[in-house]
Amino acid sequence: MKVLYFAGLRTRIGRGEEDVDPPAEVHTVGELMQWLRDRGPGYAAAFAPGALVRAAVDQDYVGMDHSVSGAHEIAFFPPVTGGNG
Amino acid sequence: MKVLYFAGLRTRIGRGEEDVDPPAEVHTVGELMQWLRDRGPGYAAAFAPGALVRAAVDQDYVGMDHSVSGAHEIAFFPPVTGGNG
Amino acid sequence: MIRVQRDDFDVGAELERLTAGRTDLGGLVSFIGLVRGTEDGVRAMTLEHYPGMTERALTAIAEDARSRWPGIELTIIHRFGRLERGDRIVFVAVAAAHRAEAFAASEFLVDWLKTKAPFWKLEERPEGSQWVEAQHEDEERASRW
Amino acid sequence: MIRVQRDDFDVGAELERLTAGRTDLGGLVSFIGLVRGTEDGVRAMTLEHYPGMTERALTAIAEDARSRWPGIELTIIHRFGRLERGDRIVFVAVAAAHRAEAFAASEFLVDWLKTKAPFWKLEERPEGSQWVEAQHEDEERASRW
Repeated sequence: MKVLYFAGLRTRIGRGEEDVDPPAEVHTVGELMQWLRDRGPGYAAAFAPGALVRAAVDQDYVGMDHSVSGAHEIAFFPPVTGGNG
Repeated sequence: MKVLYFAGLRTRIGRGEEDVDPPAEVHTVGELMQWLRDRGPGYAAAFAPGALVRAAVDQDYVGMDHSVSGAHEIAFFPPVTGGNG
Repeated sequence: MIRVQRDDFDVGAELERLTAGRTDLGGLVSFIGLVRGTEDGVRAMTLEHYPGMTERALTAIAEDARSRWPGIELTIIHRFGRLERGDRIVFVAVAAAHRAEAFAASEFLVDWLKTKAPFWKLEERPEGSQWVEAQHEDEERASRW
Repeated sequence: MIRVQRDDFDVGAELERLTAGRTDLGGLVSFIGLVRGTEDGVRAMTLEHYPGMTERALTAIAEDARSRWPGIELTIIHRFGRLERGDRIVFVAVAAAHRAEAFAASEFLVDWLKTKAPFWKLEERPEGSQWVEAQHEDEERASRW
């Protein structure tokens, strides 16, 4: 399962992309996030309780209860700050 | 007193500008318009009752009860249709 | 900047000019009005205006916009004379610190131009030239402000 | 047309392209977002994005706009990479038969870009680089639609 990190999450975790193999009880995006949180201090900071984290599964925005089953890529990032003005 | 006509009013009256010398009882823009109406068929058509006529005194929009006393130029024209889209 | 002119204008250059020397502007909104071809065969028109009053009226509305949205930069260019289908008629651009002001001020100016700038359109139709009548809808949009 | 690119763009040429071949368009509204200099010394920023998802998301919102305002033409260009104060970041242009649609559709797209396009700003500040946090106000503006 490919996981991508952007912006502040990428900075904290120290990488933009990795392949992970979560256990079978990880069914949702929220459960994946909780499981990732235990991989190290950078992850713990990126996914700290209260951190504003958004997710996309296969390049579509999803909620935390969305399934990760069969997903090609799952991305985590802060609320977007594009555009301008 | 200089009077200007624009757009459809100019077309109907057949001129864009003229000097007129209305009698002393013409005090307002509306009275001037009524007086002009009798100058010929083109004027009568331009200032027909119910025609949408707007006016400006010395290049400021005014209502029909505005005074013409001391005015340098008085303009009559239809509602504007500038801009686009 | 206010201009009333017969000639066309360079939109890119006008937009560059609008923000030149300012670094506090984050949003730039522009409106271009074009001669629209209609189903009943209008291919060109002539825009008549009231020289002198036009510049005076445009300057007044620019000042009104600057007092409603302080700190904005704005440009209004309105053409007159004969224009063909697809030609630019009018250009309104507003630069502001934030986009909401830039959108609001440019809509305000465009609505105002439609109802208050002393211009009149004479359309060239297959059956002859015809003066365009004002749209009630435009008065309604302008009365929002 | 949707483009996500590192390079700057030619606003005049993009606007010409938008209306080329159409004679039924009367109003053309464009928005340009610029890197705004702030009082606390930001002189440059780097825009990160999510390649692939960005194009996908922009294409989806363009289709949404076309279904809400049928017949419009639109262009969205969003830059990424390092940008300095005064540089163009984003360009949105909508051409429509009437100005009200062009204004509404362009505001819709700009509001949407601020809250949904997967871009993130890293500002260069005197004390070091810092990720910009999202503004609650932008979410509110986008929820209008």
